[in-house]
Amino acid sequence: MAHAETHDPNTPLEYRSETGRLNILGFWIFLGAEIALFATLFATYMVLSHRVADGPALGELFEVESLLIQTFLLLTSSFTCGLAVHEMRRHNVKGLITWMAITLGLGLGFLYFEIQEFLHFIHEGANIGTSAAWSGFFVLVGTHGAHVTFGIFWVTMVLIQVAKRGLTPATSAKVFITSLYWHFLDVVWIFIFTAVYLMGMVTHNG
Amino acid sequence: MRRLKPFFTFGLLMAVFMLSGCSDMIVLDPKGPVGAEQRDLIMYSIWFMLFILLVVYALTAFIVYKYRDRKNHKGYDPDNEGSHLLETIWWIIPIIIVIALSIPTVKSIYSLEGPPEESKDQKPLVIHATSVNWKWVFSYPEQDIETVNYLHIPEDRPVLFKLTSADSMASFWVPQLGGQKYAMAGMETELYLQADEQGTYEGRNSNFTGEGFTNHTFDVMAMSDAEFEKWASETKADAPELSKGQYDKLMLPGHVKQMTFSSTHLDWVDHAKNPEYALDARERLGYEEKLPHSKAGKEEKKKREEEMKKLEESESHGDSHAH
Amino acid sequence: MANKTVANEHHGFPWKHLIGFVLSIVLTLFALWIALETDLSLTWILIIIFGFAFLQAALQLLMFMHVTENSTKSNLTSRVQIGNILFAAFVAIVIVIGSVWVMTAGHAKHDKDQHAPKTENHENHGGGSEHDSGEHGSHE
Amino acid sequence: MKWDEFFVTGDPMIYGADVSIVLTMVGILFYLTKYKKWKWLWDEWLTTVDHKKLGIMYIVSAVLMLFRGGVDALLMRTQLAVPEAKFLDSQHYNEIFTTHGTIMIIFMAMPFLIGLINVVVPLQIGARDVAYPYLNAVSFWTFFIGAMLFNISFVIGGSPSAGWTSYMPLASNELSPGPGQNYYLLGLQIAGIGTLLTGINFLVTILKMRAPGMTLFRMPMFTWSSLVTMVIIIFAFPILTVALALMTFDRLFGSHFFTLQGAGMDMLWANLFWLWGHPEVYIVILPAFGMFSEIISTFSRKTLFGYKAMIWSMLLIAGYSFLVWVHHFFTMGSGALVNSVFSITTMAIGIPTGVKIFNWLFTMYRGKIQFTTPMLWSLGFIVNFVIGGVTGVMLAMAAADYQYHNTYFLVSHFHYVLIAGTVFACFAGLIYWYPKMFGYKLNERIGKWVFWVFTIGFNVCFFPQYFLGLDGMPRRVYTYSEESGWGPLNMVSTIGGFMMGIAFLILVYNMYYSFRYAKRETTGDAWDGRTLEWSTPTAMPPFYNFAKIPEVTGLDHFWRQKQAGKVEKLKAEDIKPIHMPSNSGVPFIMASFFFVAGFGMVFEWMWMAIFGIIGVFGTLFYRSFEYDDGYYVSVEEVIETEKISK
Repeated sequence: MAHAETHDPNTPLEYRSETGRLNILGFWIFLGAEIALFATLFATYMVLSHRVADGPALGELFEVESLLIQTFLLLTSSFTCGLAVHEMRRHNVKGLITWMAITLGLGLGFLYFEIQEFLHFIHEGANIGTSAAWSGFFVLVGTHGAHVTFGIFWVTMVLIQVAKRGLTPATSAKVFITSLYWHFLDVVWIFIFTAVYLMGMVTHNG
Repeated sequence: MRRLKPFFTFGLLMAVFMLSGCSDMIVLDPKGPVGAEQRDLIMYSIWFMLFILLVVYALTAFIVYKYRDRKNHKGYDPDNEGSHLLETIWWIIPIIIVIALSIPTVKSIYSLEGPPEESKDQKPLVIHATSVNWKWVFSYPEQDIETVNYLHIPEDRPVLFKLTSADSMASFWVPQLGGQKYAMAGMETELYLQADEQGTYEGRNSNFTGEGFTNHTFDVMAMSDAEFEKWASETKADAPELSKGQYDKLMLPGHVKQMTFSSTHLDWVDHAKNPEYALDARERLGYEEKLPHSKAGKEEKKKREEEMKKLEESESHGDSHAH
Repeated sequence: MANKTVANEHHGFPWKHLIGFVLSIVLTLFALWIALETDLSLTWILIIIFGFAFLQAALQLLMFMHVTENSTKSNLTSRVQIGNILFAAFVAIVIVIGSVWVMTAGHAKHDKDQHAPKTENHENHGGGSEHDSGEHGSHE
Repeated sequence: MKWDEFFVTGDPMIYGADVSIVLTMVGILFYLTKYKKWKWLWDEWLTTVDHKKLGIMYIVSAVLMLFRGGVDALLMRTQLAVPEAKFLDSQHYNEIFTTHGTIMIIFMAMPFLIGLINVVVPLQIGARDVAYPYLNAVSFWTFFIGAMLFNISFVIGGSPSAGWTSYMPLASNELSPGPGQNYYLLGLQIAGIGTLLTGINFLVTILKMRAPGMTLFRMPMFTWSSLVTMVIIIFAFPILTVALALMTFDRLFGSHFFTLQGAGMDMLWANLFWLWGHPEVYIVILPAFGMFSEIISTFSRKTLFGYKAMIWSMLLIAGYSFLVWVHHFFTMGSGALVNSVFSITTMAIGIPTGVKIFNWLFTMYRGKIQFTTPMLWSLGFIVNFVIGGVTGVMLAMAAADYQYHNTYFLVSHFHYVLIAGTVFACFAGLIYWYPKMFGYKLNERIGKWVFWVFTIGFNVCFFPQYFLGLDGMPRRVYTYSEESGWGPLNMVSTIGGFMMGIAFLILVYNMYYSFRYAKRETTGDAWDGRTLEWSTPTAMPPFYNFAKIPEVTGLDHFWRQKQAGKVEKLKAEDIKPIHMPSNSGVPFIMASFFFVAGFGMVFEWMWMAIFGIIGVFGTLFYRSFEYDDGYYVSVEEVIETEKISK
């Protein structure tokens, strides 16, 4: 609920309305719930990761090259997303939209390589129904991918609103929240990178 | 307070009833060292609990009676917010109680993982207990015999049950011999039990497994060592051999009467290692679970029951060899 | 109201972001190198790479996500944000480590030798091969 | 799919239900049309974002679900009254205990408490609404739709029958085919979304919307308990979301998380289920603790004893609640170390709970105790809940638990905790805050009848079950033999069950009686209360709650003002325009799409599921583009509503 408020001119726009402040705090708490959600998926994956039945072992199919491409795309997109918010706080709409568009492009690139990788695994005889381990893999990594997909749609929607309405307390709060979401996906990916790919390759080779 | 009186009286009566009725309840009337250890732990904890109840009820009765709203009310102190001394007391006392309960609990947990103390030097009899909806298959690998829905054990000797399941998660429980443990497909859990008295004890699956769960039971007959050996060798000599075809039919959901065989299914399948066996067997027999309330489901159930009857007949006619 | 320092930072060059980005790249590559190119024991590798992962997560939270930022004069917001993330981390660790511990303790001995597939698994299936063969697409 | 698979057939009871459902629907439609109530229904209820109205809708749904779950319970008790009864067959019995458990926990206890939280908490903290009124409506409608989806299962497609815990592989496609189990998965999933949103909403509301001066350590205990509950919800519900999703994948998309095939692990389901399930127990008990704190303090006319200890013990319980889940499956053979650790953590959770009991007792000490019905329920809670508590400690002792597990001992224990704790609290809270919601009290004389019949019935029903458990009676059996010797105690138990049923009917009669005859409240302070919700001048607070946001100077602010004779009168010049959120039909429409999606998934009609999901996202995007900043209530309107002279 918006109240007439006076503000330090340095206060970022997204914090200037009561709604903006509440929504940002609420989203942080939502991210806490997301952490519990992904933790459960990680737990499932870790418990099941050696239960491959007659299918291939996980580490057997992982490839460093594709992994690195995906990781760099996502890490860079998190960086550019941060720059977008930086530009927003300088009230530079054009900078915001440019950096966000680059972020989206990198996100799409990430998705492309992830889908390629999934197709490769399926081609090699590993799909969601192959074994408990692969079920765990596809649902964990797939849930992250689905989050990225949703994020791309969401960021696009918000950018349209920014383009239409300019930077207002309402739109900037939305941009800020989507940026939190995007960075969070990067955090999740770091753990997927470590717990799924690195561990899978280490235990398979070792 | 007068209004609350019947309430407390009722509670007290219940407590008395609880104490006097103890020995009639089978969990508190164990016939072996495992059950006895658990009974002792239960009784130990019950005394603590009755003490706690007594303290809380006495305090409640006193306070509610004394400070009820009445004319010329005394001792009213609306701003009494707390007392560090009192609060410290009721933080510490529960902590002491928890410690007092934890020590014997942990001791028992560890001791129940192995054979009972008193018969540690004896070699335990190994029995594989396999649950399949809704029957129990018992394999004696040393004696090379197999029974369904009943088992014989020697008294005064520890029995090591290796539990597993062909389908639903079941729980193997013989209350008078001791506590239960889960039997799960693709897993093997171990449970030591021992009977110190001869007799027949009821055992059952206590974890819900669907439609036939209620009758998912078996009998345990404890007998002297000599009688047991005699039974085992006679069974080995006289009982029909278990065929794969028969065993597959056992994998269908349903009940059968008690059965006996002179060989075990462990020769070709261990469900702890192959959790898919039962489903494959059902598929081979062309059986598929249908919606229980649909016409197809009811027909399927009838078909299964007939199959079970045939299986029971085949065992008694001994035509299993023909397979 | 956010304090001045937070807002002022955003008028200059985004050093914070750049440092965060470079560090995250370095940490990633280093984790990869530790995992694939060194001869450390599995335990050490796991400790190091997970240490790096948590470090990187902290980087994202501090450098990119402004987790310590206050939207009002009281410190409540940033405390809630940080407390929320810390409690989430506690729950996450309980869920992951707890599940793995509970699901393997007491079951590890019979669990490993049947589902780690390949040779052992074929023994298991060997006995029932009469019925079993051809049921599963074998991979080798 | 054949017709006999779509509609449940063959059972006269089901046909009876079919007929009564159709008649009720026709009756409602007829009433709405004849009395031209459609617009009223839409404007006042379906599109409302007012926390008080949403709260009332939660409570009404919960009472309906209590009726449904209660009928299930009585059917079970009837079947078990005598040995070898033929009243229900096994399948039917299994469906009934499954729906009983699920409905009572997810669709009765939680919404009842969340309903009371909705009504009371914003008022207690001096706020005009919650932080996200729109989201609050989404929460309610997703809960409601989830509940409806689950409930239609018994006439369409068949009810789930794998127990409310739905252990795998029993709940898998191979052993429980068909829509029944899917209803469970989808109904809970959709309702769970609402619960998670409620968690976030109320956490932020309590943290950020408090009246000036109300620091965290000046908040009423019910608000505190709600805050802690919301924290548990936020971190526990995602676990359920994932567990349900994984089982849904197993059933619909051929994955192998918990299945017999593909090296799936059935134990993992139990692990994930209880990782959520144990915190869930505290989600339904902590608000109850909060309510009893308020009620005992109010009717002892005394400050709560050990306010800070009460808060710290709740925080401790919240942390602990994530560390004890394994006690639900001590018998799965995880080894001595695991069992020992979880035995001790579980017993330790009894310590803060015990502390709370003593603090309640000493709140009454040196008080002036009035035996109103809410207070009777609270005293009944202390006396009965302790029995549930101590048997809980007994169950925590893993070595002994091997004998209690899966028996009626356990059944009795959790009913002592959940009925004497949660249900007593729901009744106590409902009666206590009834005048806040409807402007009049429930009749006290009839209310006392309800209390005594229910409490005695409750003990008659469940106390014998401890002994049945120790006599080896497992839970979930649909019948038992004559020789088992369980007959007499089961008969006693059934009699107790029906007494509880009668008490419920008297309660409903009381609602009707009080609606007709109760004296209407003239002030907002029906019970001489202590906290801000009683400070509104009118019996039922206006939609904006407070014309002027109060300034709080301490704990029990309103009570202290009254004691000092300094209750502020609202003056016309203090009134400023009030900003309020606008109503919205989107939450209701979004929930309807959820229903379509859920129903499609249940029957595996993917076209329908996809249509529903697209609809859900459509409403999300629609909302994203909607810039509705609400509206202002004019000073004149406020003055009119508050009936103050200029």
